[in-house]
Amino acid sequence: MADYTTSEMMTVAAARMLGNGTVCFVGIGLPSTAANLARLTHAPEAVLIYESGPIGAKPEVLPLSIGDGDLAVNADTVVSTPEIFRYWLQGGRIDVGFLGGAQIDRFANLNTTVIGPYDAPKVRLPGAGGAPEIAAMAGEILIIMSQDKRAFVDKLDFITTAGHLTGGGSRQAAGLTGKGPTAVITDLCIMRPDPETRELVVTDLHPGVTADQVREKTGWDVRFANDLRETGSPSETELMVLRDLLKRTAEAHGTGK
Amino acid sequence: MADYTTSEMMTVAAARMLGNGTVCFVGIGLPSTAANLARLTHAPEAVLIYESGPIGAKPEVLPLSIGDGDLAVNADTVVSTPEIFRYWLQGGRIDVGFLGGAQIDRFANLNTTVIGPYDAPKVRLPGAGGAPEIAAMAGEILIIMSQDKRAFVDKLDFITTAGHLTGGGSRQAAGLTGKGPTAVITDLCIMRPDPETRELVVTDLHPGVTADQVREKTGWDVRFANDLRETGSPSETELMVLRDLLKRTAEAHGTGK
Amino acid sequence: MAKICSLAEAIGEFLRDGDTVAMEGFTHLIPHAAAHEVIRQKRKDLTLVRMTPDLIYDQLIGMGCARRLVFSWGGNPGVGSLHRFRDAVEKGWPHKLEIEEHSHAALANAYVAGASGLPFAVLRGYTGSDLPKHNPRIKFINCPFTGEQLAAVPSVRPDVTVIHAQKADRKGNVLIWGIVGVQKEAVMAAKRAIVTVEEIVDDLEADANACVLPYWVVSAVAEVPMGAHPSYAHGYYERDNRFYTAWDDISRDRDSFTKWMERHVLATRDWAEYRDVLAKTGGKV
Amino acid sequence: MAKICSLAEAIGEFLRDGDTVAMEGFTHLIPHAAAHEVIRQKRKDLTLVRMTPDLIYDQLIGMGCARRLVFSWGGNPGVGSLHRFRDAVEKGWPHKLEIEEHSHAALANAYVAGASGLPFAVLRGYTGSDLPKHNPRIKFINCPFTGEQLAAVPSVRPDVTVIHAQKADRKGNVLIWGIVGVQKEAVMAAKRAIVTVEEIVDDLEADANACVLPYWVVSAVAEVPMGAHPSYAHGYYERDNRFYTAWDDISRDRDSFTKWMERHVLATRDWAEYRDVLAKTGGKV
Repeated sequence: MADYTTSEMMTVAAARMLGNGTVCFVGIGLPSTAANLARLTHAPEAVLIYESGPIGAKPEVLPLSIGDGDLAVNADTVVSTPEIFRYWLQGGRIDVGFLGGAQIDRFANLNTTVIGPYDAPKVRLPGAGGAPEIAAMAGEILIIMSQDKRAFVDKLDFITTAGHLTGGGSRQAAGLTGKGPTAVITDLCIMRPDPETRELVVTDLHPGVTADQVREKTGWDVRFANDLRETGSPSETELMVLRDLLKRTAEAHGTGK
Repeated sequence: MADYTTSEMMTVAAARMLGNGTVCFVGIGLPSTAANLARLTHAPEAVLIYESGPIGAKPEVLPLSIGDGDLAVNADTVVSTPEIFRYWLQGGRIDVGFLGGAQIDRFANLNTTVIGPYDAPKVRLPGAGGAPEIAAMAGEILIIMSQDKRAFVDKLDFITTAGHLTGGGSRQAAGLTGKGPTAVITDLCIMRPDPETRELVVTDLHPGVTADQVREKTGWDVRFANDLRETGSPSETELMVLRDLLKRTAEAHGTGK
Repeated sequence: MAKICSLAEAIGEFLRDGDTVAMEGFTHLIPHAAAHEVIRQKRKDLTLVRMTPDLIYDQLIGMGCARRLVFSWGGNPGVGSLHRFRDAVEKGWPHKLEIEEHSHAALANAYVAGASGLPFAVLRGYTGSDLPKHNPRIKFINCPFTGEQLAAVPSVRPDVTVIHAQKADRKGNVLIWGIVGVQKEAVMAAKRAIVTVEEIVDDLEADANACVLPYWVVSAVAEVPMGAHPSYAHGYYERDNRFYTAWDDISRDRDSFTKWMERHVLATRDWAEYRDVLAKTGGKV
Repeated sequence: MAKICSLAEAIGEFLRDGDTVAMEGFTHLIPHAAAHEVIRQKRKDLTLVRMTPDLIYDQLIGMGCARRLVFSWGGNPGVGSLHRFRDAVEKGWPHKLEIEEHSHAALANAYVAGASGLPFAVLRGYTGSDLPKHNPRIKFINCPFTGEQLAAVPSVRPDVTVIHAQKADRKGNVLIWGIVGVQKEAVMAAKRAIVTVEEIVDDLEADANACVLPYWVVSAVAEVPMGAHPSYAHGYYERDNRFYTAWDDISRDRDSFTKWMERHVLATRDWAEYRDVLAKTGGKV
């Protein structure tokens, strides 16, 4: 079996979640890498939508930013940004929203706004972007984030994007229609919301990762499923396609690596 | 001087009202004939917008319907119908709205909905189309209609499109922003609203038309301006261009004449 | 997810009795062939939505398919009245027709709201008009920031939208160009969408920002050449103005209308046969 | 009505101290040259509106042109933080910056409402988010038909919108293609519009349904080749990703930022000279 990094494992595990033919609203960065890996492996008919306007994007290399020209070139069509948010996202046409985030809590709420008080921030983060409405309106949400105690926190300073809010039926009660986050894919494991409490529970450990390692990197007292599974390690094809994609990308963007 | 019909006089008089460079929202039928005559004579830079989507339409022949292909061919651009009503009309980009109508009253309110009660109509007319919002949102409104007692009525059975409502400051009080109707051009005369009462007053009689003829064809006790003028008769150029346009149109549409 | 099939199959599978149906096309690309198929399959109790219910809805109304009409301008463009529409509204023939009447601006905005997944549309509209007195589905609201009064109408959300377009590719991606009207909004607002096209091609050859409807928002695509006649398809054929004029005579009288529909629509198998019959009769009853 | 002139004249005439200014372009076609000219002409007290205030607004904020920022995502895409934006928000350098913060969906809808002449936009948004707690310009309203709760935000109505486009013709009609973002809405929402273009041509050769802004909604057009750099212009040049990365270093420190801006922007006469200096310095301070 091939050697691979934890980051590769994360991307491959996330990519596998995307079904063929799925219409996916793709965030930039890790979500975009995973979504394109899916498209180039098991999900050739996945439809990738970026908030800048491309529908059915088929980039040759990964976009560095959400509106790279390569996203438009092979797309089925390119519409305006307002149309993306109005007719396509809010219109209920998206199956899966694929998001990243700076911080997440046990109910998969996301913070991308501030560390510290809003009016006197310790760290000012970029802000909401498309996330609040993607998380609200897409059929379901997949979140991909590297695991770290400063990222997986007990309490968010700011909820930018609602996941399962305070758990239980609170998401539905707030009037949010989509299923919300159905999985969080990290470099260590996969977490899924408990069917009742909606608290994130570790359901899959990546090969070689221990429960203690996950605990160390999680800011709350994280729970594990009774039938804890091991993630299948990346296949040679998955790794080859991913590495190829990243290599092409670095060459095209002149960003080295 | 050339011979001409009252209908030609009406079209020419209406066309003259359209300034060069004016952005004009054009209704089908008489308004479209007049607007295109203006474009082909003194107002080559008039921008004609049709509710079906063409912006800067330059039709070779007159459209029979509001969405004829010829409107799109030479237009500066063609947008969607919702965009026309949202960004261009409601967005405040229209200088002049050019309308026709089935019935008009002394305050230039228009009825294109029903004769008789709404729920048990004697005659069911086509309805509003774009008129209510054109009349509300365009900078000013020109109305072109053949004069007749059944069309120029004392009281409308139904106000489809607000002109000056009950006169005086009632239009402004209702929250309507544009100036409303500034002229009604008929086959007999030109009427304009009195600056105070906003009641239509005959300001210009077409050559050879008497005040009595106008009275006979008006369903209310129509007033005449103190400084009643005579409309300049159609020039040879105006007639030639108009006749040419109508001839080309009849040939192209195969609608004879 | 677009099924490439015959028009009869598309209507059979995706357009049902009692549906709210939008058939759109603003002079251009009016889906006449599809409407004939609805008549042939004897659909009933339909709520028909259309900004300009011209000949296409005159036929559906006269044949008794419609229970309710949502519209903003009902005439025979450039010709005059819609006699079947008027007969239904004025005299209740062939049966009573409920109407919900709007302005173009309101109905266009209602489609946009439907496409946008919103329950209502906001517009500057209807001020001073009598329409709100007769249509309870026009309300007025105030801007929460400025207090200004604005009109509100419920969004249009058809069970099925039917349009005609120039081209589709073999996956069912659809290209519309020229006067695009409100078709994209009508499709995006609907649960299901049926598209007839002039031709199915290997490659749409569409501009990056062209009006393309991806295959996964379309339920069925049927190739129906000349399927918009007497409306037109930009790049394919022109509007048949003579037919619009002829319709005035055909439709004026209940009997002649019924005979015409029987001979041309009910007695024909499909659009191709209709076109043959039409060529023979020259549109005469 | 579009004036064809130099960029300096366009900014000089149409963009004033205290204006609300939208500079749009979503990764693509960001009007960097125009922003430099605003800095050169030392505009101040601006309210800057932009969905993604990246390098272009980092420069304006760092140079003290902005009093207020309306935005929905402020980062250096693919690289990290905007250091000048953060310094202004976190430490008030060079002076305090008021912020009005939205989500992309809300701000995109606010532009649409502005373009549509409406005072506010309605969307399904912000549910469960803390943003409404900190932004009084986010409210909630109820649908007058269904009672559903929806978010409302005031429309964006800039005094002037600035965009970069691929082409204009000699009358000032503008063509944008590829990723068109929110530019049309930003122009239609504004009182005045300044457009820089890669080239002025005899004929736009635009598709019927292309994104064209007619000359009479544009105040000024200035030909500025490479005017979007380090952003890109589809069909002309690609995104300069190295510059975005380099900006992280240039802008991290107040001193190095100020020196860079002085050398590259304040000490140069125009965009052409800036491009020459940039080629010489290789972007180094």
